[in-house]
Amino acid sequence: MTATKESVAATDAADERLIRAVSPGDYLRQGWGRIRGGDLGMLPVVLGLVIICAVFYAYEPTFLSSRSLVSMLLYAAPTGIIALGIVVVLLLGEIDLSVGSVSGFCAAVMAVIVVDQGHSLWLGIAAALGVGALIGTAYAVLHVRVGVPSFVFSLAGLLAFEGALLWVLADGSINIPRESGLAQFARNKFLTDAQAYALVAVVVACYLGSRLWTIRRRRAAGLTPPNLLAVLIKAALLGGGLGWLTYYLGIARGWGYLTVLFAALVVVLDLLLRKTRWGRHLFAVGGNEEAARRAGVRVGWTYCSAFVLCSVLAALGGLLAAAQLTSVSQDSGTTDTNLTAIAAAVIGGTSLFGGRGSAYAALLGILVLQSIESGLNLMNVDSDVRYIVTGGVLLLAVTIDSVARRARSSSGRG
Amino acid sequence: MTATKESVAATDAADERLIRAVSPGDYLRQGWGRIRGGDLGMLPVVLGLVIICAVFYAYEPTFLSSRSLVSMLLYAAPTGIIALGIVVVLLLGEIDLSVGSVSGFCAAVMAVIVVDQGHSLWLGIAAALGVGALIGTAYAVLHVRVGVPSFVFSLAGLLAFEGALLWVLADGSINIPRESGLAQFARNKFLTDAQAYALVAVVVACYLGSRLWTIRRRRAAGLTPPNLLAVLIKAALLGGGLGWLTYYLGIARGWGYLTVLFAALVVVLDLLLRKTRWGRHLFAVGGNEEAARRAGVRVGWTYCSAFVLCSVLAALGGLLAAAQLTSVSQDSGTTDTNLTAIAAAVIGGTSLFGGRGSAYAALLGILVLQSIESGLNLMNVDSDVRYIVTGGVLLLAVTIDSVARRARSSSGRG
Amino acid sequence: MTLTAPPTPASGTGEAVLSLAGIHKRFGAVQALTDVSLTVRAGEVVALVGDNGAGKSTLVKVISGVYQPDAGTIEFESRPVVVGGPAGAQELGIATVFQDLALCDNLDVVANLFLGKEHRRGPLLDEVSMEQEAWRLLRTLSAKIPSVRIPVASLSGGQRQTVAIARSLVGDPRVVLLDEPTAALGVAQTAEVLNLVERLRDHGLGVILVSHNMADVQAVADRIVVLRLGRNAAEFRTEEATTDQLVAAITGASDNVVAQRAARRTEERG
Amino acid sequence: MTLTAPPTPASGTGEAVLSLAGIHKRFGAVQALTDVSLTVRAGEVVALVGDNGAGKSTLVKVISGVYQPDAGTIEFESRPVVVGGPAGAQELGIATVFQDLALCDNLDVVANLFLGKEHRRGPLLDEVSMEQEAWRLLRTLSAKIPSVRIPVASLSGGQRQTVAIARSLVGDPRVVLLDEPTAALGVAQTAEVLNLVERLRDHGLGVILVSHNMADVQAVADRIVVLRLGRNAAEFRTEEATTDQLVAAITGASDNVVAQRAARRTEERG
Amino acid sequence: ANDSKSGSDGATIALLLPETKTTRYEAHDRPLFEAKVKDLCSDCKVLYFNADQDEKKQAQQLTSALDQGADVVVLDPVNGKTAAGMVDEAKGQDVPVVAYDRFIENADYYMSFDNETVGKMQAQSLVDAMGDKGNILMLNGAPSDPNAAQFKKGAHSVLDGSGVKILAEYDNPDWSPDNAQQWTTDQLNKYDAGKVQGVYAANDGQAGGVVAALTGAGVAADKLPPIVGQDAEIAALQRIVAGEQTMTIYKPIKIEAETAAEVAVALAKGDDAPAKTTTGIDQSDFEGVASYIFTPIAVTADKIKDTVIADGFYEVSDICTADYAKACAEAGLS
Ligand SMILES: Nc1ncnc2c1ncn2[C@@H]1O[C@H](COP(=O)(O)OP(=O)(O)OP(=O)(O)O)[C@@H](O)[C@H]1O
Ligand SMILES: Nc1ncnc2c1ncn2[C@@H]1O[C@H](COP(=O)(O)OP(=O)(O)OP(=O)(O)O)[C@@H](O)[C@H]1O
Ligand SMILES: O[C@@H]1[C@@H](O)[C@H](O)OC[C@H]1O
Ligand SMILES: [Mg+2]
Ligand SMILES: [Mg+2]
Repeated sequence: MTATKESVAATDAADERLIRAVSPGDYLRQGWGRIRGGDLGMLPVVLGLVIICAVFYAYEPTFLSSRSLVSMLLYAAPTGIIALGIVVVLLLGEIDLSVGSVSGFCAAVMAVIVVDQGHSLWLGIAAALGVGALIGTAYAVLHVRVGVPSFVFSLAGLLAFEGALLWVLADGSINIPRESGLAQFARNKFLTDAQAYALVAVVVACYLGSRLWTIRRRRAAGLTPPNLLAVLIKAALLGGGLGWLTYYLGIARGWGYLTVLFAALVVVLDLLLRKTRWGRHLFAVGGNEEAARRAGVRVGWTYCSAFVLCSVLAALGGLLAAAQLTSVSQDSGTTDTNLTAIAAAVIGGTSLFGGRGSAYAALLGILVLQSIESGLNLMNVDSDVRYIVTGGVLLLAVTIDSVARRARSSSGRG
Repeated sequence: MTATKESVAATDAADERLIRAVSPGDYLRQGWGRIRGGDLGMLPVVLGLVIICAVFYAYEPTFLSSRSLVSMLLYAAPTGIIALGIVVVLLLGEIDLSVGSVSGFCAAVMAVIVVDQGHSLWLGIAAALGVGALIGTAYAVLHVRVGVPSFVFSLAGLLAFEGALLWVLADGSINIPRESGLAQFARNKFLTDAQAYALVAVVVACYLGSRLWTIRRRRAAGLTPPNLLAVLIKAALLGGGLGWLTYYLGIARGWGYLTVLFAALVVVLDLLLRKTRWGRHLFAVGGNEEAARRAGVRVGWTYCSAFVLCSVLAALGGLLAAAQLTSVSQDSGTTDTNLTAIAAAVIGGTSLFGGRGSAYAALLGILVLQSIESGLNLMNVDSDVRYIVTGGVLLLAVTIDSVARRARSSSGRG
Repeated sequence: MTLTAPPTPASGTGEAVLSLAGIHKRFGAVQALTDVSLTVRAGEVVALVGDNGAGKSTLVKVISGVYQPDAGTIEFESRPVVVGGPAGAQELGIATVFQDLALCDNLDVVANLFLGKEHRRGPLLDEVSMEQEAWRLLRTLSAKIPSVRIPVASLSGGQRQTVAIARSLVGDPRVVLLDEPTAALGVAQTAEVLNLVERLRDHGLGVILVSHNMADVQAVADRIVVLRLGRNAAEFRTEEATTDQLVAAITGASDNVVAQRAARRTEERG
Repeated sequence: MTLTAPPTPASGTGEAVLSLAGIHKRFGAVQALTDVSLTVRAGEVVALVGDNGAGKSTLVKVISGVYQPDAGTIEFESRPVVVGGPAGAQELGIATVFQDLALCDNLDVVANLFLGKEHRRGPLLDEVSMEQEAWRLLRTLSAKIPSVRIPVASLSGGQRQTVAIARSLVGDPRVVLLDEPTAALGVAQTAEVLNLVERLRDHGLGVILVSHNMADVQAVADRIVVLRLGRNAAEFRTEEATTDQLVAAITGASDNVVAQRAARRTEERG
Repeated sequence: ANDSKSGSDGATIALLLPETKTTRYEAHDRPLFEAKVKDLCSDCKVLYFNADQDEKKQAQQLTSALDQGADVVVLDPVNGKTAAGMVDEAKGQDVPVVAYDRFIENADYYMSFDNETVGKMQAQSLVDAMGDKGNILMLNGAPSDPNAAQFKKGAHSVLDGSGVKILAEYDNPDWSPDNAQQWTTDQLNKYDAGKVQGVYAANDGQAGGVVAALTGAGVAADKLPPIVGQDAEIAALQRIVAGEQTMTIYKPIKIEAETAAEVAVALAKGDDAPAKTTTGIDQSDFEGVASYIFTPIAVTADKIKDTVIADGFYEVSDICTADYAKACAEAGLS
């Protein structure tokens, strides 16, 4: 049977079992079908976030004030950066329990070099990131050469680097001068309105440009191109959303450099994960290590890069957290930082078993956690209530996602 | 080709590719081959434990004194019991981050009922275990019906039950009377020498009896029976080892009831896991949930039983820890209990990915952790050194296991 | 199941044990099954054939309760049923050998064979009787498995498939679904499985056999149902269909690569 | 690899590209391979046959660097080599289709096809050219895959196998190892794969084909090597061997279940 | 354990401290205590333990100390209220217990700065600095730390009767400075920095977080409202010098540690504890326990020199690093 088709279908749309979308109506219908089928990507978590925000807003409208948003975005950044590293490691099905200690220790190294010993800030930062890289390398060796499970060596690291932090800070906490470049960057630097809108324009232009280019190339290759209208709508939404956010944050202090750095890291990591060979290999090893090895992927290097990236990001996060707080203490990085970073990645939808996750998971997850924390801060409740509500809200945010996933699997996918 | 064999081989030993062991020499040779091939089961971790003990002993001989062993075994028990529950959950490839909070909360419930409200001890214990069971059931519903990942709901539980603990203990800590049955059980009750030796005899007799019975049945069924000599040697070693331990502990206070309870739970859980349908299904679901479901295993119930068991064991561990400490406070169960229990299971060789582990893993793991802690307590060092050394020793203990496993996988198994 | 009692030959004369009508199943953007019907009678072997991706395994999974159909009805022994899940299908008496085998890699052969149907003595598992029975089942299938106490992960492809087939014989099924049971089997094991299928039929069970091997299909099937691109494409009584007709129905064209290849080879050889 | 250039027929006339001698491999208590030898010449198709668990896949994995042999030597183009790992084997020019397929279930068809050999434009992946090439490869194999942008986990058994075969054609191999490549394939796809094997031979590649299908083996192989219980059991030139001889060599007895079944059927029908 | 009671040779003294997150314990308490013991009894052995804020670990450490033959135990409990069980265990083996820094009801001796007094002094300083009017934020210690409750109680006893109003109050898990910073920032988003005329922070770590939050919200460093803390950390003294923090509580640890050493050595030798120590403290009775009570000192910029510096607790150079040189000069520290 070779049914006569009205037009020659693109190579990838030729199979007659495919339910094709042609008209905008088809797209809408397909989108609705996807929502019903539970194929929603990050939508449910976003929904969870929206509900959390709405509830807190109803209770205390300052929760969504420009000022409050600006500071929430600033505070979310350091742990968010650490969570990015965790996403990478989780993609491999591994874990790093030591990111908190590593972040604290590296920050302390920087503080000692810069504040106590009076060396230059750059040297301090380089040393801290270098120590992070070394730690990651050591982990990689333990994992790849010796075969120690990551849970165990990172648990050992959690303890050892907490000890190292105490040792480095033998004389107690160190204040980082508020005028130092790092503290300024993390606390006082904000994009001007012009810069912010220019940045938004660049982002939208890049998005649109790359999509149009894809349309062109796919059409030339005889493959179904993305729908032009959909691309234009998405670009408009992106531009509108970012533009509005810029306006709204601009009422207060605007986009902090720190926030922009975090956002940039998310976007870059997302590109690395989705568009480069390295990212592809990360997913492959996380999905089926043996298959990846047989396909010739250098599995050892993949692990190594992931552990090193995770530790370096942990060090960076630690530096920025210290800069934000303008001090390093024995407490730096230890309290809950691990759990928060891992939780952010998981809440955003990264699997603990490897092979599934994205850079945006870290972003979304940390926003959920940060808004719960800030919301509860504004509500001034007793700590017992605070704990219970935090647990409850967290569960709620993720349950929406789980219910959606459930719908998806009962309709036969994933 | 049907080669003539000297004797008719048992059904399960007929394949000519099998390298058979007949004489004692063969067994030794096979054992040596296994050691070289890295197929050592728990031996490497035991070796790690022995090395740790040897080093601490060299540094401070009181480390292995009878007194010190008796107290180490007592202190290891409550967290060890919690770790048993963790093993069950890990076997399914799930995790429970909330065992610490649950243990503290349940202990507080007991304390409030018994000490504050003056009800009977049994009621308090029943209530605490009941609360544990309820929590487990709630987890199971979230997992099986709603599909929330266990990492997330147990994280929510970790927070919520910490809040609940603070709420129950609104007036601060509660001291448990040292004369109460529970405190007596956990602190002051020890087997008499006669009881202890009788117990050892019973254990050895059960072991020997069941092995001899197996030999008989397998022979009758035409299957290779276990080697009689090997069984006798093992029984002798078991009897000798336990007997000597009983003698040595007897120099101090002997076997504490609490220690015996923990040991009994380990043995019972081991039997449940290896010899019952429930245990078989646990391994099956942990190994391949979909395959188990298709084989008709009631997967939902399996999850449910595991979460309930884990929470009940956490509650029990919490009660015993409180009894041992003769108090419950806001701090109960919160500090590190989760991580210690999970680490014990993992160090003992339980996989975080499900399908591999044993009850003895919890025992071995907690012994490793306890001896590191006790050993470092003897060394009079500052905390920074202590943390670093703890991390290092932990890594060392597990590295031996990993190296052995590596040998195994390079010889083509696992 | 012990198929040693003298058989009561009953080739397809029984009434329908299982019949499906109007089955639809969609996965995301792919319509895997469209309005599919199928009937099996007691003592009948129905072969289900079709190209890769035709929807055979999806149909098997619908019958065995792994997937819920989007639309359509299933009747078992003339009663409409809803197969809620694999456990439900087993209670009805439907045993399945899945194409992906669905074994627990971490368990040994015995544990896999008796999973969900363990022998017990009191509360404890009866390993000895299970092991004995395992060897018996494996011998019936001419399996070449050195030990039943190693994890199935370390078995060869054919050995794994044999274990999956043997498993479907544990218990007392009314209908047996075999999804490409001989794909990985050696010549001897394949012959044993075909023998087995005939024995099952002779004992009055309904058998659905999915296979790409036309010779095997023609050797054991009573009826052949062809699926193409998720639809019923044709149905033959075995005696009536030639291999060429079957291949044409499967590929949807009488001028297909199989025919071309055959023609070329005949040409070459002379 | 684009096999469109006019072929240079060279049936088995080349020198040995790959030769193994005295290979031993033991797994725990099971001796999987004992003193096995094998040689493939350029432009030659060697079929490796044997019963389930005979050691065929183990041998394939030894060649492709997945397992290290306990003893024995491997020569590639007359130089002794140590195949350190799968990456090493690929660098030598050995492409393998594994029996267990070894696909990454979480990645889509395109990603799996080009894993380790991704097309790039600057630092970024060139998805468009990979997708285009993927469709081309799949068409060569008559694959019936609705979309190359779905995770391979959701493909049917035969579709997955087609992906694995297509993958071995990416790059520029000298020797291709196919471990039961047609086990799950439909009739048309099987014919395409057999065509492909012949094209590979005609282009001067060495091919090792593992299969349980004697008809296929006899159709494309130049030489047939039989393993039994982990040892070299027999070797035939294809023209010299009858199916019965092959089966007898595989099962180790001329009075085997296959022969019995054939006899019984002839009797019944005859 | 009881054999060496009679002579001075080989007496063993166990020192159990509660945690490591505060600098004092390992940087000051332990070395001062050990040095004094060495001074008083050259062949006495000190066993040292730190419980990392974990009650259970501390119970094990006590057992361990007794197993090693401690003759006297100096115990700074993680949780004073639940430490009775530990005291009992020691007493069961005839080993006397000195409750150090935190009160235990059944201890043989007790020595400390009174926690409620600390809270009162902090609050009083704050109220004074604010002229008894205005709004404050209140950051207490960890809800799981029983001492935190005592500081809180002391502080409330002053604040509740004063003219200042508490805008919002927070029990900070783990005393974490990060949490302090975030919570304060969130309050500033709610109340506006101008409305906050003072901040009670239970310790210096939190005070640091508060300063970071206020300056982060745009409050100029010289316009910061009065902020109080405790512990006399270097970082806090630097802030005080720079005018960013009003006061901290200095507990002259030297006196505490040396008194403890003196009492412990006496007990280890089988003697009675002195009625008046060589450090000049009289034994008194605190809730039925023989006690030595020290006075905590409120340290403001002008008092740094006479207190922490004079005691040798810190060198001027520790505090007056390059970044604070100017402020130090202005405050008359050099
Ligand atoms: N879980 C799933 N998610 C998405 N698509 C699926 C899923 N299962 C099957 N499909 C699609 O449905 C179609 C039919 O698949 P099915 O496995 O039933 O084929 P089949 O006839 O068994 O083929 P084969 O002979 O290759 O085994 C295929 O195109 C496949 O891609
Ligand atoms: N990783 C392993 N661990 C233990 N035993 C193994 C392992 N791999 C293979 N074996 C054993 O080695 C023998 C040969 O297996 P192999 O997979 O090579 O067989 P095969 O000839 O490919 O069989 P089939 O036709 O079934 O695919 C089998 O008995 C198998 O149980
Ligand atoms: O000084 C206090 C201490 O008493 C408390 O227990 O922990 C926090 C410290 O700042
Ligand atoms: Mg199929
Ligand atoms: Mg094979």
